[in-house]
Amino acid sequence: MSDLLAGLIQNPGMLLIVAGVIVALLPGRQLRAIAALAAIIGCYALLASYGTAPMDAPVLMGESTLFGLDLVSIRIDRLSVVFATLFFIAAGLNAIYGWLHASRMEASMGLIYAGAAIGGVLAGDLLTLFIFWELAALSSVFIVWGGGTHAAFKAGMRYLVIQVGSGMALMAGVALTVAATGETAFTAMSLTAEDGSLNIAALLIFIGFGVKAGFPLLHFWLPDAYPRASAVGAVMLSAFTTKMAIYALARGFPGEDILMLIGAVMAVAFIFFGAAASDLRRVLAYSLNSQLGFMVCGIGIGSELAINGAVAHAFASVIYKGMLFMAMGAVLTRAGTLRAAHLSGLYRAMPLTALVAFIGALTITGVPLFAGFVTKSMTISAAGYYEHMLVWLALIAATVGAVNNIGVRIFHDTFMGARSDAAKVSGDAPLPMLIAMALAAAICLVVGIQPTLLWSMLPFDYDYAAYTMDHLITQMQLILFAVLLFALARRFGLAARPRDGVLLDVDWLYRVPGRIALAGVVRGTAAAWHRLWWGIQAGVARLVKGLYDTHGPEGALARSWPVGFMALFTAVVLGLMLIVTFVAY
Amino acid sequence: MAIPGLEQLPVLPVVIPLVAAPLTLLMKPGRAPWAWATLVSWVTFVVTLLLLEAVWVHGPVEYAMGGWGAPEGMSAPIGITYYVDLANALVLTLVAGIASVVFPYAYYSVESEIDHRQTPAFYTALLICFTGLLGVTITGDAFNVFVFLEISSLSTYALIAMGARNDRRALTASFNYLVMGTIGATFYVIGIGLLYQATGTLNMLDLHQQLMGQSNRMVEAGFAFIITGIGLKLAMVPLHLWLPNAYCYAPSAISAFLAATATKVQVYIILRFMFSVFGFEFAFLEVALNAFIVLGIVGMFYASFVAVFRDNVKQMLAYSSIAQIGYMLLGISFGTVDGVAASLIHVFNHALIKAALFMGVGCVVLRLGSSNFAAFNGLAKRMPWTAWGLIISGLSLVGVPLTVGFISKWKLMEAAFQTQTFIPPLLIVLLIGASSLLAAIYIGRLAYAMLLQPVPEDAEPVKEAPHLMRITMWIMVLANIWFFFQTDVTVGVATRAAQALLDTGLGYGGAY
Amino acid sequence: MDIIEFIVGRYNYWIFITLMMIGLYIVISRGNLIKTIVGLNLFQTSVFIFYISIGKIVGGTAPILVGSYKADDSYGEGYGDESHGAGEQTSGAREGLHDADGLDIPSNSLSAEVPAGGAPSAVSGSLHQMPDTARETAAGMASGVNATYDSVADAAAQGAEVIYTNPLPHVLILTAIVVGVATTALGLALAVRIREAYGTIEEDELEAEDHFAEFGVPLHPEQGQARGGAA
Amino acid sequence: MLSLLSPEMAMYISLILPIFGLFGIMLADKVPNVREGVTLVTGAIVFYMAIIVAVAVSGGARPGFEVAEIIPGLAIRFEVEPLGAMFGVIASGLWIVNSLYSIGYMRGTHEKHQTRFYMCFAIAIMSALGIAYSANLLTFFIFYEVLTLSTFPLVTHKENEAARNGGRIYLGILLGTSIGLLLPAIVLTYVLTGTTEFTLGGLFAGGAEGPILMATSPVIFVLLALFAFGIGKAALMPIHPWLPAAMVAPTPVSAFLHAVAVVKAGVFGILKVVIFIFGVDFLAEGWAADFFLWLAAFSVLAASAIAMTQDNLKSRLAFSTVSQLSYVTIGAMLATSMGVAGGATQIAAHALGKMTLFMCAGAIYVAHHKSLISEMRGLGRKMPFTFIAFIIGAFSIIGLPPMAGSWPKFMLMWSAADAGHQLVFVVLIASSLMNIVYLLTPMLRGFMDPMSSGLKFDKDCLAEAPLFCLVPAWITAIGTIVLFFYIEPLIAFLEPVTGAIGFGG
Repeated sequence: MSDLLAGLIQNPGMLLIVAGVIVALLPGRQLRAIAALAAIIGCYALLASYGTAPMDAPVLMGESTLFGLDLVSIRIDRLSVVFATLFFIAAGLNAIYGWLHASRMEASMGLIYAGAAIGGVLAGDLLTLFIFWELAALSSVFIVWGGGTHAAFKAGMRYLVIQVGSGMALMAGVALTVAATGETAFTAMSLTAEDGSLNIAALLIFIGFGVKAGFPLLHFWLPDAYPRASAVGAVMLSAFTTKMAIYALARGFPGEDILMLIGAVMAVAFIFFGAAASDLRRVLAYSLNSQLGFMVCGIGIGSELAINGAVAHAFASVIYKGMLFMAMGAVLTRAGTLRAAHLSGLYRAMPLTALVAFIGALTITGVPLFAGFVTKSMTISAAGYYEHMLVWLALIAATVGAVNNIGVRIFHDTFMGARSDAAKVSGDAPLPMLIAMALAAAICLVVGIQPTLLWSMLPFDYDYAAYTMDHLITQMQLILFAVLLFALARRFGLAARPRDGVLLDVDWLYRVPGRIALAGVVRGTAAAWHRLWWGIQAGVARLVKGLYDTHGPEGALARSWPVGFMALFTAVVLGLMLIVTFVAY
Repeated sequence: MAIPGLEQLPVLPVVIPLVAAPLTLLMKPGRAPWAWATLVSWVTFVVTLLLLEAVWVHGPVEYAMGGWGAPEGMSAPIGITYYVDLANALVLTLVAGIASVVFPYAYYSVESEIDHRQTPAFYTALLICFTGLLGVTITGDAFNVFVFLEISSLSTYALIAMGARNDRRALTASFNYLVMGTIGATFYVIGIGLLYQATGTLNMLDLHQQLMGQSNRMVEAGFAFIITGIGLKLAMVPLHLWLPNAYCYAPSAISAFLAATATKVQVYIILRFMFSVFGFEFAFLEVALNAFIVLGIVGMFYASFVAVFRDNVKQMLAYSSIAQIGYMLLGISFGTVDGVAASLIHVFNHALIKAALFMGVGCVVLRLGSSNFAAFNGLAKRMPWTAWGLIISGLSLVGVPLTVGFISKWKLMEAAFQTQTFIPPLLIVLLIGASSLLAAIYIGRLAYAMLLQPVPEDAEPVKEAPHLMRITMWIMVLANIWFFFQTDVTVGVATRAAQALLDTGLGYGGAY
Repeated sequence: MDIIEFIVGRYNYWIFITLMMIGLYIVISRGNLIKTIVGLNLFQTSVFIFYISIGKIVGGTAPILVGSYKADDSYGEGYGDESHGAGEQTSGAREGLHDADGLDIPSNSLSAEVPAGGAPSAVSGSLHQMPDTARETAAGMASGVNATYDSVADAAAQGAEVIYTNPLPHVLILTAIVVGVATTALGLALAVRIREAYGTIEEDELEAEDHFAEFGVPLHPEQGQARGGAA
Repeated sequence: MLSLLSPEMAMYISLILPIFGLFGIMLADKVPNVREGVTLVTGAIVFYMAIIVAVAVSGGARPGFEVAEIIPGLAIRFEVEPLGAMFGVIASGLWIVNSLYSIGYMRGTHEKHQTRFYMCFAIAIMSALGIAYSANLLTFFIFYEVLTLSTFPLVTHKENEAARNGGRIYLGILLGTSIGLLLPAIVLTYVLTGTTEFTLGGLFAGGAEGPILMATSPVIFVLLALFAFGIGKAALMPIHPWLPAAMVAPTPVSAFLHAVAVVKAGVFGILKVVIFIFGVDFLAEGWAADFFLWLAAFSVLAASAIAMTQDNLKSRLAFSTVSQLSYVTIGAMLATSMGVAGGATQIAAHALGKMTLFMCAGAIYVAHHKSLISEMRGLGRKMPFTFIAFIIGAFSIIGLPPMAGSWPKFMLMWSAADAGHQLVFVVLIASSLMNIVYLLTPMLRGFMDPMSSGLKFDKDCLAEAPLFCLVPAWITAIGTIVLFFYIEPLIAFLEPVTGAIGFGG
């Protein structure tokens, strides 16, 4: 076994990938689900056996050498372990959720995807990270394609292009780093070099991370692809890619100031897109993107509290966002559509799902006793404590936005009110889905009620009390005010439900002008070449024709001449020779 | 020279076939003249080999005809001298060698192409032609060159005309060749006359001594006449018009023999005159060399283009010969040891190549009665030995490695790179490459027809060519490969020969 | 220099060139094979004349030794100095030629007077101006008698008194005449065979027939049997 | 067993055995099973010999022998170094795979002249090995030409007008560049240095005596130009048209020759010339390589762009090959040890990946006689194994882990960073993204889109290609994954010539 493989295979994520390949070969959905769950539990057991380690004293395992570089397949410290654990939980929930509905490809690729994400967060060096980074892209695109529609296919292509682009940027950055330093260890780096100039290597890596983290302008793949996956697929997608990027940012760029700005923009801007989206999973996707802004902000602030907050929020986000995607998946499974305009009053048919959605809404809006409250307040506190007023404001605004997007749009508009035609469905979500949603909801509640359980897993020991009066009042004021605001707005028709249609985002840039430009360049190049090539061929043909006319059997230069002509010619040549000799002499 | 018993060696290559020729005429038609001619060619070949060896070991050999050498104290010999250095020893060996393979080859081809009763005459003419070619090469006397030139030419006209039984165009071709050849020879004689008038000598080495540092209009005019005359015999573009038809309609064996030897001997004469007789001090030499660059390149391309479009393989090969002469001229035109050596090497190698090719075509003509491309379709299935022989020697013509053609091309390119001319060396090399490519096209056409075209459906089954023809042809084909590996004979001898020629041309070493 | 003398003095060249041109013109312009051969013959003949004329000296005699040896110091020494002397002499003579204006062809004035004074005049410009005539004569005689060098020198010295015509060009041209005859014979024979094979000896007709045989179409359909591109 | 044969003997055998195989194939003309058996046995033995040689080379040996010295300094000589050993193993190993595939393809499509086909293949493999093992430019040139000539009948195999045209372009460009440019380059090398031997560290770099020419001399540029364009098989734009033209050949020919043997011989030649004739460090000193670096970069992008517009799957793959080959040229022209190592790795990785793609394209043709992408919509559902193998191969070409194609990209990027040509990053990234578009789209349409109108299936079951077509494709597809994990041994194997073991190497 090669050194590289021997190193990688110790990574639980890698084992999960292998399990994913095996699962692909198994017959029957149930069997695949059981095998997947078993693999997840087994791999988690392996991870658990590695224990954990403090941030400043990581445990390194699975070492190998490649190109003279030291590769570390596993780094165990609290940051990586918490993300890995989170991903295992998500993978487990996904396996349960998709028990009956995951296709062969989704079951297998979901496992590989989870494995890649777990492998990625455990990776101790940039090259290993790159491998898992790309694997995550590779496996997740199949999940997008699992949507099975032409739209899913095209979105998947776009998704893959941008994801691979992210991986390539990472690779380029790694290559530059390696060439400059000979080091591949994945540690904190800075966008500014020591002499104050821009660190190109770090910038490339930063962009690579940023794509997956959904930085503004680099985010378009997210709301593009997620809504087009299948019910099961979207849940899978929501968990890993972006959180993996959050992990990478937390590891690589903690306290990078620009992240605060980026995070703030993300947190706020995507609220509006979410509000305008008509597909409910699209709403969720934008909301997810907005929530990522919280985490990015936290990482940008860079204090121990802020990092903890970002990680904790990532944890909560995976669970509740997954839960909301599950709920929407259930609706999709039953109702066959997620067009906001067509759905309302679903609670009658799907009460349990409605409950889950409600819990999700409570969590994301940060209602006390739910996970969102404790995790969000950490980041907001960190921002406040350090007087990042702008960030603080943005985060507050994002919370308000979440009230509208999730509380109003996802929960209220979909489940409450008059029952639409599309909402006349046969029953509540299937049992495995319900179980998965219930488990997620339970986690949200447990974390919300007993946050110290999560605290103990966070990277830094920081004594943070979520349930202070200050936090409670601030948060409740915010939520109630926001609900009131939206209620009034709705009453006066200021916030109408979005109609069906394409929501134009940055993706417009590449969908329309970009596509036209690219197609122009491609077609232009190809046409130029073809014209040149035909030109060459035609030129050669003409040349041959011309040569044939002169040199062919009947050509003047090749036919047989009468002897008189030959003699004349000889005489002329002689004359020329004589003239030349006489002149030259 | 101090080889006991071999004092008469230089004269033997001329005397043996010359004496043998009339005897041939007395023989009964059939095998006897052929066997006799073959025997003579073999003996001559052995003699030339000995001569080559002697020259290689002992340096240039001089032989005064009838003992009329240079009187003591005088530089010039009185009578005709045979002067053999490495350059002409190489050509001599080549001519005799080719003859010793082509003569045996000729039997079946001649039987089928020539009236049975005429065979003694045919072999007589062949031997006379052989004599003439050897004589031209060996003699050190400028006028004697003319005599031998005409001996070989006259017999050649006759030999070509004998192809008339197959195709009456042989007659017109021969007639045209006769007129042109005579004009060429006459030009040459005029040139010699002018030189004689200017120097009072006909001995080439002595001419060189007399001409050293001298240039006047008489000499210049002589030079012009000689170069034009030899150029005509050489088929130097644009004086090549007679050659294609002559080679095409001649009997196959004659095509093979002439293509491999006649023009090669002329190249030697040009070399001899330019470097050994006129020399570098001759003011016009450089102009001529520059002209040769242009003529060589033009010939390389022009004739190759024509060859590409020819539908008759013999004509194609004839034009190819003209193109190949371009290479030789190019080598000469560099005026360097490497260049002249490359030229001599190509003289040798191209003789092997063209002999093999024409012999192969001869086999096809014997069996299929035509040398048109159509006859070659699917030949690899019908006559595999012939076809593969043609392909290998064709590749050699292109200059594919593992064949002698590659050595020629290599040395020529090497020489070009080392030469400063008014055309940049790289350009010359690229042009050589490009013209090789044209050779690749016409040979490729032939190979494609033989290998990949289907046999015509209405074609009658044919046998392979007789063993004798196949074996002799394959001797040539294998020589094409052998001399790739064994370059001592070509590169070694040619380089030394070129060195000697140029030393003479520069006015030191060499001569006496 | 008087232009008339220039022209008249080289009349042998003019004859030679004119004949040559006539011959060549016939070859070029006549399509009839026999006429071509006639032209070729003329062409060759002109060369014979050229050769013979360069060897001829007015008043010169056949190179048979006459008279007896007269010691002439300068001349004898000249030859006694072996090739060196000969070389000097030749080069000197050549310079003389070179200085001659006009065509730069050494004047080969057949009409020149034979000056008195023997040896030196043999190399002077006004006499027959083959620079090495004497030497060649000597050589030729030496070969003729197969003599030792001394006797050659003697003979040369003796011969210097008598004006000899250089025999070598004549000898050479005898050979050339033989060649010419052979060529003519062969050419005529070929013409006969061509006539047998084609039924004509007109070149344009031959060409047209060959063309038709090769390409299956007439050479000049619009002109019938007109002559091809030679004109 | 390994010790029974000396590596020299193994070289002899691997160079001569294909000739015997050729006669064996000829004799077994009428018995297809025996004929193909001979091919496979020959292939297996040759492969085994190549491995013996490679093992010896990895042990530090440089087995070699001289056939003849033509002119002083000019010999036909063989000597194996790691790069050549690698190429030898790839070529001979994939020949077996391809022979298996050919059986499926040629019988599946009822091609004519199958004996000639196998015979020409045997010569081609021999010349590929000759190229791999050559010790000097002359020997390289000889086998290069033999390879060109022996593949011509394969290209024109179908013997129709299109095949003849393609063959004409193929032969014209390859022979034209090799005789017209490569030979002068070799001669010039000989004139300058008096030899053509591949010398570690570079012939022009000159070893201890110092360089023969200044590294900045324009002669170096001219020479490099002659080599870069003269080795036409490397398909550097604008001399690439032979490669798409060669696609008229039956697919096994395209798969093996135009994804492995022929084109790899070209880029292998470029690498050899850069490493052994110029010398990596020597080339890095001058400016000559930069032009070709950017030309190769242009080739990468332009060929990708053209590939995007091709509807014929094989010609799309051909342009993709043009693009991918230029990676090797980029690696060579970056003139760093990591660059040449990256180029060498690309040879191996691309060979496996592209061969998979071609074999899948051929499998589709065998099964359904479809060669246009627009006719393959929905076909993936009928032949998922073929399409999945294709996708794996495509992932390798794109450069995604865990397929081998990702490492060369990384190494090239590393090398570009070393050489300070950061713009190469952009090229490589853009190339990857374009690869995604033009390689994956057709295959995914095979799964996603409704069935093309031209496809009719009576029964709702799989309609896969014959096993002989499918298994080889999967062998190479899995090969790409295996190579991903075994890249380190390959790098270490190549280290003696590339000098790249990674950082500080």
